[in-house]
Amino acid sequence: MPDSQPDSSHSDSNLSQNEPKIPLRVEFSGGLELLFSNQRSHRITLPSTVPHGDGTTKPTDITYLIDWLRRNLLKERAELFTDGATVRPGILVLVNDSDWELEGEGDYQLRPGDEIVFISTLHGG
Amino acid sequence: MPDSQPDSSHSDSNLSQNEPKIPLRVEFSGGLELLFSNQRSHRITLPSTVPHGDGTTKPTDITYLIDWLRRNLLKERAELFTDGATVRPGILVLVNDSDWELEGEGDYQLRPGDEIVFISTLHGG
Amino acid sequence: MEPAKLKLEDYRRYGRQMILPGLGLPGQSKLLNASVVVVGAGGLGCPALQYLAASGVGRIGIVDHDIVELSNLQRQVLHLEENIGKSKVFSAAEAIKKLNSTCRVDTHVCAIEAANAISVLSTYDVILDCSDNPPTRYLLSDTAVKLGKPLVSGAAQMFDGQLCTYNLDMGPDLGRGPCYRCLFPQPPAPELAGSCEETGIFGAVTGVVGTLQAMEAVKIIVGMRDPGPSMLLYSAMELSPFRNIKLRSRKRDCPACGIQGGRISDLDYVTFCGGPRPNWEERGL
Amino acid sequence: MEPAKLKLEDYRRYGRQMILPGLGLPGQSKLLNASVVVVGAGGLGCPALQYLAASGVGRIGIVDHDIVELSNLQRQVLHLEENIGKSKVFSAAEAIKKLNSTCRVDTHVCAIEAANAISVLSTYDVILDCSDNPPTRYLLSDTAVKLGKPLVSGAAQMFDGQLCTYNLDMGPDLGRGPCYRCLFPQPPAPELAGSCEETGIFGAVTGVVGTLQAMEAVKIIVGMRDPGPSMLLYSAMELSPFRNIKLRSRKRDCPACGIQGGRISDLDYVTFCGGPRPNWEERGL
Ligand SMILES: [Zn+2]
Ligand SMILES: [Zn+2]
Repeated sequence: MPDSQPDSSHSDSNLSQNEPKIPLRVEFSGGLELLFSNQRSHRITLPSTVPHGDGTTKPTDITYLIDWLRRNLLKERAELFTDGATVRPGILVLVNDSDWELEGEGDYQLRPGDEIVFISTLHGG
Repeated sequence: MPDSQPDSSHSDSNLSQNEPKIPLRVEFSGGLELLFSNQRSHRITLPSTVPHGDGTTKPTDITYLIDWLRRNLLKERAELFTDGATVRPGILVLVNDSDWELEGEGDYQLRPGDEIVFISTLHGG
Repeated sequence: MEPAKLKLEDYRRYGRQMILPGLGLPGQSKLLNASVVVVGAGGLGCPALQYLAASGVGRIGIVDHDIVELSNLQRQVLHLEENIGKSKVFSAAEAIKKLNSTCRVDTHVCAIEAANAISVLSTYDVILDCSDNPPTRYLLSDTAVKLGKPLVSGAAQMFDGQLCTYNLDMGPDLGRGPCYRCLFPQPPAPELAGSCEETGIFGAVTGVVGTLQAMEAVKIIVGMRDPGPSMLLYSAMELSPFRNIKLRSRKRDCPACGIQGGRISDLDYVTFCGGPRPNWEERGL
Repeated sequence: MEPAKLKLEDYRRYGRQMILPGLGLPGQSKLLNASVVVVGAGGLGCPALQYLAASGVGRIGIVDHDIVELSNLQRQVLHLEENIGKSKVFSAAEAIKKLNSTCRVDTHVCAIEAANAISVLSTYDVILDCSDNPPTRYLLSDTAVKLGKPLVSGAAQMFDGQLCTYNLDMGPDLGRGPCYRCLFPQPPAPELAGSCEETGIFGAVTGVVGTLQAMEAVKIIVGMRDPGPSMLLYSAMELSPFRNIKLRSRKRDCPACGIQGGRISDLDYVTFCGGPRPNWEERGL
């Protein structure tokens, strides 16, 4: 299953009944929520393994989540959220209230119940 | 093993190696920490079942924890912490950030990793 | 609500908040038509009054019987050095009128007591407990229950603070949230209920809690407050300084707000809380 | 530190905080001998200045080039209506001197720019970022790194706030914590970096964050701040409004504070952040 498969193929509703699933809470703040239907909190479910290159699979990680969000939840202006395979600089990613740099960044393997937060730095005063 | 056993019998160090244990984090605030060596945060380990009346046992609950704290950690003036088998009125008990009234009060059965907080209401301004 | 009442100057003054989603012109109209009473013009009351006035609450009441002292100034940021010796109520009223002369400010230079609580508090929409002693806290809660008004209660001591809204209307199906007595049916041991004079208090701690009290009042007035009962704990010196707690519902057997409520009309609040507390000022602290 | 310098009046004024465990006479002496500069006398700077002055910080600098406008008053609580049209720095200085005439207040009526940042900020112990735009935030961080000083950074927008201390000395073994550039090597998309004029701001939100900035500065000065890198997020409308985040360490490849740091001395900060932003005031908002 190549990664260029249509967006809907990886969405919640298409998971088979028997495949292990990872329920997640995803939050956007600092203005990023404006790109996601102006909704801060989202509950999604991902498969526990995902396609990775030539017919192989990998455990679902944050890099996959970012791509999934871009393809499935993002409503506008992808360039404000992603930059290549990662998030745009200026966005902080949190894994259960820790900076993702402490957790392996994009390689962090998602676990059921994880809360992943994307925040854009604020500037007002 | 009657409940009137000397205090040290239920303490951490006396647990047998094979008995299941419940590690807990206990916090005191709002002035209650003054009764507990002026230390807010404590890590303790309790056995998973405890004596209950005539030779029977019960799963370790908050009522047991309160009694254990009174007998093992409290340094002074027990009447400011307990009232009979429960806490003194005016003290709020929290189970993982929820009011214990939502969790069964003293009958709540402790689980490994639980955080139990005792707070006294503040009055200053 | 009569949105048409806003003047051009109001649009200029409140524009930064009127463009906020969920607030807008309807929210600003609610604020301008609302009344809030702040009991205690001390460490909590000062920042609360500032932000209530700045946001455009139409009528603000201030209740206090104390005078400004030098020892207040490390936290009571509305009171200027030149007002030492004057009434806290007048000092605070003067200060917030200079911030926003369009607010109506009502002054109550008195201690709040069982005899006057209903008459002083009854004309306001929201009550802020910025007091500093257990008897007043029980009296304010019992009075808020009798009047059917929300009570935004703040407290601070040393480096810790607590914030909770009592008796909040949770909507037609759910009735009202718990009152202070539902949570604390009896007062704390007097030994643990130290005053600011006795245990100390850091100014910015009252600043954070008092400002959050103003925020809570605004959320209630504009209808943006989630109705779930909760309490916020603040510990300034902890690495993770805030903790939000999910609270119980109203207790059916509460003597104040339960199904057999109103059983406390002739209570002596000071005796209930263990008698008068020592006058630490006179003891030279 | 010379504890003997405290006057009798200081004991009376600061007594409530001097009896706090961990603060005491040594802590108060440190505060009285400390200097803090607040960049921006707006929504964040006003409450920060209030509580810094009230707590007895010996010397306070205020940097701003703006004048007070009516639209500021819904959040900038030091500025009185009568000061509309006057310099924010003088308005704020006058206000905090009335709270505490024993503080020395230094005024810097200027915009902070690459050309003056070092000279304006170098004589202070702690820098507070109470500014309102990305170029100033990068400039303050780069300057704090060059000067080896902690930067207590606050930000607020709509109903949200962020608080983080950058370049904090974590002790002899650990060196300094991350700088702003370690976290945000590139500025946000200008489309997401709306100003207060554009996206709106609620006053009490800046009040909470600015007061917390003063608290952070005090903790750093008296040596009570846990050195672990962390950021506090505030969302006023959420049921659980605060979230504390554990942050990364300093990045070895950071262009400002990394092992090859100092590579940014001739940066045009405004261009780096996507050019000047529109003047919303002139557009009539
Ligand atoms: Zn009740
Ligand atoms: Zn850096």
